[in-house]
Formats: sequence, C-alpha cells, structure tokens
Amino acid sequence: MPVPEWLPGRRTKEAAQSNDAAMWSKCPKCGEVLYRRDLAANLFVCSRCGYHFRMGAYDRIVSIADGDFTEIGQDVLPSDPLGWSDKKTYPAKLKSDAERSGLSESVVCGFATIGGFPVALGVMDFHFRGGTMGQVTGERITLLLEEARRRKIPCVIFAASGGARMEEGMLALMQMAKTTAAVARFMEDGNFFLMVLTDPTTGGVSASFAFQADVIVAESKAMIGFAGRRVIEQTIRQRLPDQFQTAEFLLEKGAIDMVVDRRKLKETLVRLLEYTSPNRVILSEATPSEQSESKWSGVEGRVREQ
Amino acid sequence: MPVPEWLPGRRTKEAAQSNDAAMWSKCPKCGEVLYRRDLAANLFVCSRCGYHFRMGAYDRIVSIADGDFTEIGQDVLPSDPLGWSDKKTYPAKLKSDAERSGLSESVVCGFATIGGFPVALGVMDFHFRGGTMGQVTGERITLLLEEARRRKIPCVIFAASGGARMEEGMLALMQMAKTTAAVARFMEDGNFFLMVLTDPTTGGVSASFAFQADVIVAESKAMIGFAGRRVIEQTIRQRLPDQFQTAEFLLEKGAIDMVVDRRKLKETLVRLLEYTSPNRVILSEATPSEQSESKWSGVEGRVREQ
Amino acid sequence: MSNNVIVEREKGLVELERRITELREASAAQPLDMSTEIAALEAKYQAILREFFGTLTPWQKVHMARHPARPTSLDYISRFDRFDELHGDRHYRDDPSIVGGFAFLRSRAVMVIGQQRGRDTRENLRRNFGMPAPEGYRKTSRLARLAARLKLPIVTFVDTKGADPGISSEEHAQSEAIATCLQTFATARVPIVAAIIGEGGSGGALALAIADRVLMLEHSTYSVASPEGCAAILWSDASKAEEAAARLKLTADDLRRFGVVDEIIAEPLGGAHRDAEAVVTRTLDAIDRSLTRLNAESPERLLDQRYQKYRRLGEWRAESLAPTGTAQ
Amino acid sequence: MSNNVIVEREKGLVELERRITELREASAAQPLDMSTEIAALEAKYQAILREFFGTLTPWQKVHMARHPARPTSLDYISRFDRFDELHGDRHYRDDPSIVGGFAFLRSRAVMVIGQQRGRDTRENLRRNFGMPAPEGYRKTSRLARLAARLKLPIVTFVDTKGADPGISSEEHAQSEAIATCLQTFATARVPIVAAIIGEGGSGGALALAIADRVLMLEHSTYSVASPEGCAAILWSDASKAEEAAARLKLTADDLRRFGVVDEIIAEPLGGAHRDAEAVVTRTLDAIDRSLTRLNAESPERLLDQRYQKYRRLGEWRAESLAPTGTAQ
Ligand SMILES: [Zn+2]
Ligand SMILES: [Zn+2]
Repeated sequence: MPVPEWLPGRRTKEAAQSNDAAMWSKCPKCGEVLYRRDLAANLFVCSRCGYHFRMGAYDRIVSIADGDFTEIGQDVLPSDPLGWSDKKTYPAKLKSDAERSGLSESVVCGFATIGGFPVALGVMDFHFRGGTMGQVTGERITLLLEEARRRKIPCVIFAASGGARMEEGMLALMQMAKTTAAVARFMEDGNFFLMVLTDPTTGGVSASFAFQADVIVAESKAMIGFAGRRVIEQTIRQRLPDQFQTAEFLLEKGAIDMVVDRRKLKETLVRLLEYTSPNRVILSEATPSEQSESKWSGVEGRVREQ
Repeated sequence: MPVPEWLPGRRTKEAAQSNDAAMWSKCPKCGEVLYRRDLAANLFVCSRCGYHFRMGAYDRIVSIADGDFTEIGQDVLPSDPLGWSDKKTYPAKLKSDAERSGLSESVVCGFATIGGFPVALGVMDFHFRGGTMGQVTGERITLLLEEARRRKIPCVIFAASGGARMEEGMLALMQMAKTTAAVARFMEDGNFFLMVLTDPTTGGVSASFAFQADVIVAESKAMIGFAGRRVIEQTIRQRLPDQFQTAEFLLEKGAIDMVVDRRKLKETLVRLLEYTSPNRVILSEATPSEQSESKWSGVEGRVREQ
Repeated sequence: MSNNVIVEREKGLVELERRITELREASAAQPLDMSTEIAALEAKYQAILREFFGTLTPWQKVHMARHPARPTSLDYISRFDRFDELHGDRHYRDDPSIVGGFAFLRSRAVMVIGQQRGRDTRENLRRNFGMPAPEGYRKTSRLARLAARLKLPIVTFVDTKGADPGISSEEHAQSEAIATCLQTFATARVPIVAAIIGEGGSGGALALAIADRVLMLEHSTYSVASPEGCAAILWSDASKAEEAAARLKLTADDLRRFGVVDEIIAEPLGGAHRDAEAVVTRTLDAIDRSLTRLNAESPERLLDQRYQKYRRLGEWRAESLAPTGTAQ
Repeated sequence: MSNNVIVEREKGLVELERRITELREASAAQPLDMSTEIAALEAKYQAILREFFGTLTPWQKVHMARHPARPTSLDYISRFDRFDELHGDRHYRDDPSIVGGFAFLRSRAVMVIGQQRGRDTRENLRRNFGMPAPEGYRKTSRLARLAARLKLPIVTFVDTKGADPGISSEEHAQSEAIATCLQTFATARVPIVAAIIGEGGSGGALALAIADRVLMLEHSTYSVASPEGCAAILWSDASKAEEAAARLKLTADDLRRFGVVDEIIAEPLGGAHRDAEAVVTRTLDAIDRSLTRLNAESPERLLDQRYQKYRRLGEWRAESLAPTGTAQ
C-alpha cells in the first residue's frame, strides 16, 4: 500500500509510527511479536493467526480507497451540549482522544473511488470515544448520505462503535433517528447501501443505520450485537459462550450477509459494487489492488466506463 | 337470524333441515345432543361446550351479512382439465359434492353489507371438496378482489380449506399465484383486506391469500397450518400435542391477530370495518344485529354516512 | 421496586392520610365540629406534599417514572373510545411487552402502539418488565406499516427501561428489529404522535418515539441510557446512577429545551398516579389536538417536516479547519 | 434414494459401460483391431439407452427429477460468470436449503436464488434435502426485494420436494413465509425468469416460480403435490404414488400445454446428469435470451403482463345459471 500524499498528519500516532521498523505490537490472540511496519503492510492482521487488530479510520481508507479521498464534514466539530463533567470535563476527553487518535470525531466521511467506482465512504474509528455516536458523528454521516443521494452513488460505511455517546445525552441518541431517516431517503431512491461491520459494533449504531443496509458484510471475528456482553451476562447471570455475538455467529443466525477476512475485503467490496453499478461490467480477473492503481479515477462522480 | 328471501335453495341439505325441529346433531366434543334448529340459531356452536361446528357458506353469509347478498361468479363452473378419474371420475365427484352441499364450488363470492359497510365477501366451504382450491375457486376469488378494488371497498374472506385440489393438478396450484397477485393489487391501492380463518385452513390457501391479509382473525379452536397434521407426524415420527396448529397456538406464535368466538364474530368484523371505513365513525353501542337491521343499505357501494 | 425513593417518601404520608380519613369519618358520625382540626391536618399534609414533591431532582424523577402505580400504556389506551388489540409479528411470537391495535380517540380512528410493563409482579413477568424483544419491535413495525397503508394516524406510548438484552433477543437480531422500527416511523406517510409516559430508555424507547410531535409527562424521563447503565458504562459502577441521572439531562424540561420534546404534560403534585384520571384525560386531549393540527398537512409536507426536525437535532461547532493534508 | 427407478436401470448399464471401456483400453494397448467389437457394443449400449430412457413414464420422470446425480442449483450457479452469495433472513437464521446472491450471467448482473438439495447425505442433512424452512423463504423475499430496489433481474432455480413440513416451520409461520414470497415475486418491478431444474413440489416450489418466463427441463416434474403426497391425500395410500404421478400431469409437456411453463429445455438421452455441462449451458443460454427479451419491456408493462399471465391460468365452464334465488 503506497501512502497517499494527503495522508500524513491524519493518521493515529500508532499508525504513523508504523514506518518505524523498530516499533512492535504483540498479537493479543497468539502472542506473536509483530513489527508495526509488517503489521501495517498486512492490513493490521496478525500474519501468524489472522487476528484482526482494530484499525484507524485513515488506515482503513488507505486500505480500501484507490488512493483518492476527499473528506467532508471536517468543519463539523463536537460541542458540549450537556456541560458534562465527571473525572474530566467532556471537552477535555474530546481533546485527549483527538490527540491520541489524530481524529476530530468518531467518524471520517468523504468521497473516494473503490476499484474505480465512485462511492461515499464513511469510516468509524473505535479509537475516538470508543467509536460512540455523538451529534457530530450523526451529522457527518447524514451529510455523507445526503450528498451520496444527490450524486446517486453507492454509500459504504465501516461501523465500529460502542453505541450512543453518554456525554451528549439524548442528543446523541437522536442521531439514531437522524441517520436512519437519511438512510431511508437514500435507499428510497434506489441507491446501494453497503455496510461493513468491524469489531466492535453495538448499541445505537448497530440498531440504526448499520442494520438498515442492503448488504451487510462483517470482518472475521468482529463482535456485533445490540446489548453489550457484560449487560447480557448481568441480566442472565451466567457467562456467555465465546462464539456469542461474533460475526460468524451472526452469519449462522441470518443477521448478516457474509463474513470476510480483512485481506479479502477490498476485493469483496469491489465485486459487490460491480453488481450494482449503473454501468454493470465485470472487471478483469486482476487483483483489486492492481486494478485500483491502473484504473484510478477522480472523485467527482465520474462513472467508470468500459 | 331471520332467513333472507334469497336464501332458500342455496343452503346445504343439512342446514335446510335445520327448520325441522326433530332433527338433531351430537356435539363431537362434549356429546351433547343438539337440535338442529337450536344449533342453527346458535350459529352452529354447541350451547354446552362452545364447540364450533363447520359452517356452510350460505349459513355463514346469513350470519355475517346484514341480510343482503349479491352473488358473483356463479356462472364460473368447474371443468376437468386433467381428465381425472380414480374410484370415480372428477366430474362425478363434483356432482355428488354439489348435490350434498348445494354449492357449485368451494367458495361463494359476492357483495354484501356488514354492519352497514359495503364489502366484498368470499366464503369458502369445507363441504365442497374439503374446501380445496381449484381453478374456479381461484377465479371467483380473483373476480371478487378485482371488483372490490374497482369499488374501493374492503374485502372479507372466510377461509376453510384442505389446500390445493389434487384433481386439477398444477392448474389448481397456480391459483395460489393468481389470487396472491390479485390480493397484492387490491392492497397496493390502500384497500383493507380482512381474513377470517375457520376450521380447517391449510396448504395452498393458507400459504397464499389467507396469510397476506391486513388483519387475520381466526375462529376459536380452528386448525390452521401449512402442512397437514398427518404429514408432520409422519415426518417427525411422533404424535403432535393437541394444541398444535390451533388458532390459540398461532396467536401465541404471533401468526394471527385475534381469536374470536363465532358468536362474537360479526360484532368484531363490524368493529374492524369501522376503523378502516372512509367515513370513520363509531357506531352506537347497539349490538351489530340491531344495527344491521336498522341501517341496511344497498349493495352498490353506497358508503354509510352519519 | 421497594427501593423506589418516591415510594419511600410516600410511606411517610400514609400515616397522615389515615389520620385525616379517620377524623373525617369521626366528624361525620359525631355532632362535634372538627373542621378546624381537619383543615389543619390537611394544610400540613399539603405542606408535606409540596416539600416532598414540589421540586424533584432528576434521580427522583427517574423513580417517579418507574413508580409501580404510575399509569401504563394500557391505562391510557383503555380510556380511548374504543380499542381492538392486534397481535403478533406474523413470524414467531406475540410479544406482550408491546400492545397495539386499532382504536378510536375522540371519534378519530388511529393505530395505537405502546410499551407495556406489568402492574404487578406476575404481569411484569409476562410482559418482560416492558422490555420488548425483537418480536415486539417487529409487531410495532408491522402495525405502523398497516396504519400507513390504511392512512390511519399513529399514536405511541413510550414506557420502557430499554429493549430486552437477553440471549434470544440477540439471536433474533434485536438491532435489525429496532432499526426497522426507526425506519418505518421515519417514513410512514401518516401523522405520528408519541407520548413519553414513563421511563424512556435508550434506543428501545426511541424505536417507538420518532414522531411528528413528541409529548412528555412532566415527571417522565427519557435518556440515552438508564442512569444505572450510563454509570456502568462510564465508570464501571452502577451505584453512581444518581450522579449519572443528574448529568444526563433526562427531564422533560431539559428535553423540551433541546427540541427533543415538543410539549410537556403537567402532572399533579406527587406524580401522575395521584390523579391518573386527570393526567390520562389531559394527555389524550393533547394527542387529539396534535392530530388535528397534523391532519391538516399533506403527507409530503408531513414527511419533509419530520425529516427536517430530526435533521436539525444536535449542535456542533462549525469551524473551517486548516486542512491537515490536501485531498487530491 | 436407492429405490430410484432410474438409478436401478442405470445399474444395468454399468457392466456394459465397463466392458466398452476395457475393450477400448485393450485396443489401445494391443496391435489388434477391435473397432468392430467396440462399435457393436456401443450400438448395443445406445439401443439399451434408447430402450431404457427413450420414452419415460411420468413416474420415471419423477425419479429422473430426483436423481442423486442430477445437476442442482449450485451446479448451474457455479457456471455463472460470477457469484457472490448473500445469507440470512435478517431475523433468525440462514437457511442453507436456499442459496442466493448477486451474480453475473453473460455479463449481466442479476440476483440468483435457488433451492439447494444436497449432493450427498451429509450435505442433504445440512440443506434439509432442499426443503426450505420459513427462514429460507424469508431470505428469498429479502433478496427479491433487494433485487427490485437495485433494478437487478431475478433468476430462480426450482428444485424441491416441497416446503419443510416440520414443527418449527409451522411455529415460524411457513404459510406466511410462502405467501410473502408469492406476493414479492408477483409485484417485483424487474424481469424474473424461473427454471424448474429438478422436482417442483407444490407451494414450496411455486414460492420461487412466479416469473415472467418459466423454463423447465425436459425430465423435470412440477406438481400440485408430490405423487406420494397426492396418493396419501386422495387414497390414504402413499404406495399408489405411481398412479398419482400418471394422473397429475406433472411433465414438462403437460405443463407447456397448460401454459404453466413457457419453454422446455432438452435433456440428453438418459437425463441431464449424463451431460451436465451441455444442459447447464443450454439452460443458461435460454435464461439469457429470456432476460434480453424481458429487459426491453417497461416495468409497468412487465408487471401487467405477469399479472395477466397468471390471471388467465385455468379453465372453467362459464354458463349462465338459472338463479336459485334472486339477490336483493
Ligand atoms: Zn496472532
Ligand atoms: Zn359440545
């Protein structure tokens, strides 16, 4: 993955450090020591056991888009409607999360091409407030859907969320209503809404736009559910099986369409976009990364023709 | 229930005999000996245990309509597309069923008022070929739905069926497609489709127009299902609990809206029609039969005003 | 429910109430004029009522919203001019924690749907304490779609701690069920009025509360999570629920200010259960007025206004950022 | 399946096939010219083939349709230019007896949905012998609705004894699931082509077979009930299935005559499995041709034609009856 020009300065510190060959991470599943550079090159998947590390929004965009990305909604920034304060004030929490993650909110939205197809792309990031949905999250996603509807292009959203954000109270919860209404309008016009659920997707995000999508793809082993594991265990007063709420479990339960290994994800998205593109054509059998390099096209809604 | 002028000659022999005070039936559930005249007066419900006897189509119409009924589709009569013959020829079977039941097919369709509301009314009758759906059944129901759609009035159908009729082969099965399509058109225009499931409703009728309805009412203890009880027992090689596939069971399983005792059925239908009538008004608290006598209106789609 | 702070306070009133009643009976039976004594006791009683309930903290309101005697959805629905319950999700089960069906409200045919907790332990078990399973939300969507087809306005009553968080609810795709509810209410081409009558807990409450007009009882609460849940999530300590309640801005006044709620229905001193009759009537009147106003709108305008209403909810700083990198 | 009458007949051919193969191998290894002997044996083999399979009774066709080696839905789908399977009903379960997803057929994007029986015992258990549960029909409806939204034509493959008749299927409202399928296909505003590739059993088959154009393999069957079921229903004697098969008019020719089927796809002598490659190609070609023709129609016209097609199915005597009573 070549690093695009626009990227530096937008990534998490951790990801940025991935160019430093000496930095390493330990796989929480198999214990393997993985050099950051290798890990990043492998899309943050453990090369030994296939464990999927949580991925930063910009790293995700780099791994999925063809190299182009025009961000929208960066000027929409969180406020403190409740005047919240506990151990820290809410603004202080936002500030430290922004510093740690390099993000201004829990979602990054914009326009890109994927395998040559222009799409609206929203990527949530668990590193910012646990990917919780606040007012800005909802506003950015709504802006994205409205613009995608105007452009009549598919919308692809990567979910990663602990649910609605407590510190913004009911105004956070109302983003479920807002995003749902925006999705409904987008879909009523016959546009394609493609969702990728990543680890973890729960609560208010899971129970609104995430499960409204036409096609729902989940990353291997991602934890997906409405209620959190702890809440359920407290309710039923027993431990849940490990498999419960995993992507694989949901596939069996009929809740999602497919489970995909992150290393096959871009290829899968391109295939799915091909079926629903206005100019339906089959790409050559070249791998997606080859295609995306050779067929790069501008972001302004030009439909690839062949 | 006063017997309307148009009725004589259209009822089953058994029902016609109900004026003969000396004829009696034994309740299959509690063993009570019931005089036909009393039984008919009690809507064919055992006065001791509440057992619902199967009801003839015209008896049903008399019990539900306000006294008026204009039949349609009587000139559509069964043919023998497969040239079927087993112990008897199919035409011979039709003939003997017609004689026994006083019906020309397994459904009687027409227009009536119920509690003053003009409706399209279809009533299936188990006494004719076990209420199976043949080509004429499908054609009459389709005619009814098409005319109801033209008149923009609700459609009420009483189901009683053993499924699709074997002796008409695939042409019988195709009536599922035909009636379903007619229901879909009828409902797409915003018309109200009200279904009453009576004992038994299974197979091709259950799996087509019966379960497409807006509101599904079932008579107490009616047996309702897709597969017949015997088929399921053969499949699983064990006896099913008695409660299985009863109306009450289906209510619990969320498949139907309500279970109603036949003696409360007309009252219930009138209430339901009131909610969905174009001129929505609440009837006085008078009983439906009183109302229907005082507010009788012609069949030609005049909407009751108040 | 015995550790309900409102119920605890009410226990202190019982003795006084008993004494007033006794005195009244004695006064009626005897020639003695005890009106002065009675008046004094009643004045005291009113003073205590005002002291106890005149100003409620958010935490006290949470308990008021959960008060076992607080009118439930069926207490409102039973005061409609008529109600015919419809059941089932048509797939798997009839969920008793959702009650819905056709109704007449002030001679207007509507579809009414409410979350129903139990009024005693047995009913609570049957109704899962008012926490709907996916089947309940699917029944809700089905009835809302039916109402939209038949052009019947929709009235909802919200009263739930939240959606059921059990194993089978997860297995039956609770998320999808709630999302479908939200989408159905967001797109239904008929007027919708929602009334928050008790506890409005999280997405499980919102699933019935996307409406053209949202009414809320004075002492009801409506929040992003239950105070206990919020405290557990933020501080891993459910016992800090009172603190969470104070911070969450979950009272009717707060939510009216945020634009989440359109109208507040007043409650008598001490809460809705102290004069259920009056509260129910007042609520039904408010619903009826709302429907009259909404019925005047075309479906297109209604839908557009509903969209814009939720579109605008929220506040944020909008500043032009110095781009940290230039997009291609 | 071992009492499949076609499989039994094929056993008689195995010895002959073995001898021909041996003779060929011997001929290749030795200088001796055995071409005359080989030709004689092959002629005999062809004669037996014609005798065995040249004309099949309805009962034999039933067994041909159920032949364990007969190409299944996935054998067709795997020959599409591409296939991406989608799973689940979004509510309860992914039913493996229904396979569906996006596909490219001759460079045309479509939604393909098929009933999938197993190709061995283990797969049969997993796929419930190709008998869909309500969850399978709900997956089908979901995918068909998705296709209609995205304006993708729908291709279905029908191959089932019938809908699953088990306890949980009844509990999960099998009737409603099938009825919803029928309604979805009847109203989907995109071209639909159905191919009856094996056994088309009853309403469970019809649920995937409402289409603008219905193709049927020469030796497939499609009937109101399985012959066994028909015999059990009419005569309470499943062993009279052969007689029922003869009466039910379940062959492609019969159904073409009735207008239930629009086009018959030829099979090689001895059945589709004797040259699966050719049959699959021929079928996909026919589907492609149908889609090309249907794509030219406007959605309105398509829908109207589909309605009229099913509207007209059936025949009846139409006579003016002397009214037995005069309606008011
Ligand atoms: Zn590892
Ligand atoms: Zn009895």
